[in-house]
Amino acid sequence: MIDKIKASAAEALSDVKDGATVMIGGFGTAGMPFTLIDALIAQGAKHLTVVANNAGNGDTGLAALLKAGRVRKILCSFPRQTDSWVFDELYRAGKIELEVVPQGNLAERIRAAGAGIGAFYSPTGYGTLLAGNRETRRINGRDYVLESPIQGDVALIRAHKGDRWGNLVYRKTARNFGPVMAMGARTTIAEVSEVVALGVLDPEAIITPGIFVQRIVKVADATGQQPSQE
Amino acid sequence: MIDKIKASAAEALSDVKDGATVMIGGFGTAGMPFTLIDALIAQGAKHLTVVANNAGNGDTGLAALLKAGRVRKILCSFPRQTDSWVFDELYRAGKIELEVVPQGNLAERIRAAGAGIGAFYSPTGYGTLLAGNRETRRINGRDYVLESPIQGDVALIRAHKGDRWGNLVYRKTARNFGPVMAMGARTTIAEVSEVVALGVLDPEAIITPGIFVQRIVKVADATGQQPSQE
Amino acid sequence: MSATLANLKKLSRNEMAKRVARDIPEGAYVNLGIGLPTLVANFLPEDREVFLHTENGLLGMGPAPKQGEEDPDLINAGKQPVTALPGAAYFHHADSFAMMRGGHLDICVLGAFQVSVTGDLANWHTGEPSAIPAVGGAMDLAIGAKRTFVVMEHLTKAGESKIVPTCTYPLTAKACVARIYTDLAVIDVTPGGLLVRDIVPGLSVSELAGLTKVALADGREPPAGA
Amino acid sequence: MSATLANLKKLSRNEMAKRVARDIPEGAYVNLGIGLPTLVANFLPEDREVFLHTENGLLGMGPAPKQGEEDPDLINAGKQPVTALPGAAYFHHADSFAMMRGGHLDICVLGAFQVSVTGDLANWHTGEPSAIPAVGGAMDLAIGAKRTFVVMEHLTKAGESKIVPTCTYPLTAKACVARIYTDLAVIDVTPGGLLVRDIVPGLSVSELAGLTKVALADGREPPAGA
Repeated sequence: MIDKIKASAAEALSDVKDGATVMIGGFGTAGMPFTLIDALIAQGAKHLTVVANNAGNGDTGLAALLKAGRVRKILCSFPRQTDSWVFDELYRAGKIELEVVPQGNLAERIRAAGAGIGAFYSPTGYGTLLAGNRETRRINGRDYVLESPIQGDVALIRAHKGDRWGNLVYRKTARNFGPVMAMGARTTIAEVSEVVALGVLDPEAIITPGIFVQRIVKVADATGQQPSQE
Repeated sequence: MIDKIKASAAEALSDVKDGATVMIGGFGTAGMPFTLIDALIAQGAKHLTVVANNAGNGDTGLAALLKAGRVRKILCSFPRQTDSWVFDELYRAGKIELEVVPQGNLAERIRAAGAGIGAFYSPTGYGTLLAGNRETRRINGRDYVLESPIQGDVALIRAHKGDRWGNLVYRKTARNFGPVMAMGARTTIAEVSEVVALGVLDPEAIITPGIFVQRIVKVADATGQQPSQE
Repeated sequence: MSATLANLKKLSRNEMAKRVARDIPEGAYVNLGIGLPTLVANFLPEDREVFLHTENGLLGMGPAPKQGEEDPDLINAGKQPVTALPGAAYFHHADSFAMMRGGHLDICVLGAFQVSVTGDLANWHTGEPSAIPAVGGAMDLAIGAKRTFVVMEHLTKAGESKIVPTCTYPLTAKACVARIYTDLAVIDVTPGGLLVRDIVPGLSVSELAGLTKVALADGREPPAGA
Repeated sequence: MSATLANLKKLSRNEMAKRVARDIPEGAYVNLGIGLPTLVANFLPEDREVFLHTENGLLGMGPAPKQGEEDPDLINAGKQPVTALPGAAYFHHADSFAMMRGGHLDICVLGAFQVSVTGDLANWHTGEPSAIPAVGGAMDLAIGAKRTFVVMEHLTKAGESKIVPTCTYPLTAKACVARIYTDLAVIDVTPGGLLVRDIVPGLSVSELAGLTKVALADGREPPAGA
């Protein structure tokens, strides 16, 4: 019998390697997998490359991982926030490498890795600093930049409910990067508020089919997490 | 008040132009929008380019559109079926142009049009007849073919339920090409078995958000449609 | 003879937002960015159905929740709590940005540091070496919507025009802006140059051009009966 | 002295399917194509959880429905009525092919006209000028799964080997086949050439090589105690 539900976050994270590329879901704190990040800090993997939308809020979650000095480089769309002081300090001290990726390119590049696309021409960022030295191409009168997939070794995401086959549903705008990161990483680990029996999730309404999810950890509900402001 | 529900299929289809590219949902007969196709035949638009997975089954639906002589060219992945006699005869008589597209490229090319991707490198079809004269590229040791978006003028799809904002849910494997065609066409027209009040569809379970749907037509339930065999 | 800036009645932020709202028709799919543009939502008439999109995965966004009813899982792109209207739908980031990049939004309203006479937009980075760059969805929004509106003060605090011959700040996107709403005027970016569509009372188009230091043509409708 | 083809006990279609099923481990994500490969599902032990994917948008596909319980909206890639197991999920075509093309399936089992010694696959088109080409999802399946298995008769009706130095039929994909199951043998495609893993009783590897007309190495495990 296949059971992707792990007894603890520590068990689920045990094999994350130094130097791994770790995708971390969430938009600000909505959808951020706090429990899994804490377990990653405890696990000790270092020299990580993190892929996330933001660069941490306050002192918990992703910010705590950064503060612990485990992250060599971060790819994200919006590092600078009113409460991103941990990142800001590391960045100004030259202790972390930053690659700013337009949010749509970030999502689509992660999806491309998951969907087996070798590269794609994106309209976003053409003629800007963020296009860097990438190839450009004019197609039917519009200019595009060639973008490459971003493949994760591990994705840490937060969902609402999951079952032992790895099927997931999310909650409101906490869905954000979860489904594409689940596609784009070799090992996807989801924390969920509720584990349900097989067949309870409506097959018409499953957002992430279990094929994209390798491990699930049940966590306490994230009530009391306050949204942060940009 | 925005109300995308049209009184009849005839009204919904009234502005389809000669020479239009018409996407038609369905995998075999599952998800095929029979009522909309009948209305298209009655409407009279000709010299159409049709984008669909198959090339019609039996004598109804897409097969009837082909038989009426309205289709100049068809892009599909699997024209030849045991009951595709209408297409077979037109093809052998040189009366219809055929572009065979691998099914995954078909879906992804339609999505690309809907997502604003200029072109993408696909692993499928490399080194085969279907790669034609397309550009190829080796990326990280794997070979890819450059594929272009397929943009529809009109998409005709079948869904299960819809509301006046155009939100749709589908039924089982009749979902197939509906969601990507809704994204990839300028005007998407959906036939549904049931129109529900706004807010009845679970916002977590809407498969096609209304932004991708311009018109909805309520039709009689498609009970009695038998699946065809390949 | 000429109006001086000091005694001009500039539009307030709310008045600017209200002016933008006037141009958003029923049924439009609209993204209101973050900051000043989000005020536009407050001035859409209740009987006009407009679909608000937020790039973090919601179409059919409603107003801010009542105090105490905030849900940390239901936020907008500025990470402020919002609500979802009946008929709303949630989706993931790739689908959300497909809506934007695929040209499905009718209008996107953005703030700006600078807009050039050809509609280039600079709104993500001051270019200062000490600034931490952060782009979010700005570049995707700028190129994606059928029409991109900019709403901003006409002049910087130092009195320099934010409408410029060429942007000196790093670009967000080239030739993407369709219309500019400022506290002094509404200006269309057209292939023939900038066209003033509306202007605050007491200011002439030539005076505005003097302040703006770029060529501006008068594109106002003649008053009825003129 | 040598076994003749006539008195060899070739595997039946069901026996071939059963042999493939033996190699599909619990927890595998598997696509069984159309035709002969779909028989494999009938030989997966009931206590072994294997996830069947059908490219028209279903993961967790179950067996054929009882007579009278067919649902025309619930079919497999061969357009035959199927069922969905508890835990199944429906999805659209782009997501379904992302599963395939993105390397998320462990195993895909396909029929074939020809397989080359380097694992090239030809299974979609006879190349005859009068044939109407139709590829469906074959090219996506062939390149997508972590391992592509082919199941086919070893010889054509005319007695020619379907394992060939170079495919003469139009290719489905290059160098994609990992293992070949025929009615005579199980053969791995390796960088060092074809390796026979299993063979029907009464047939030697050298006799099989003679029938096949390509080099075959003996890759069978030595019998226990040998």
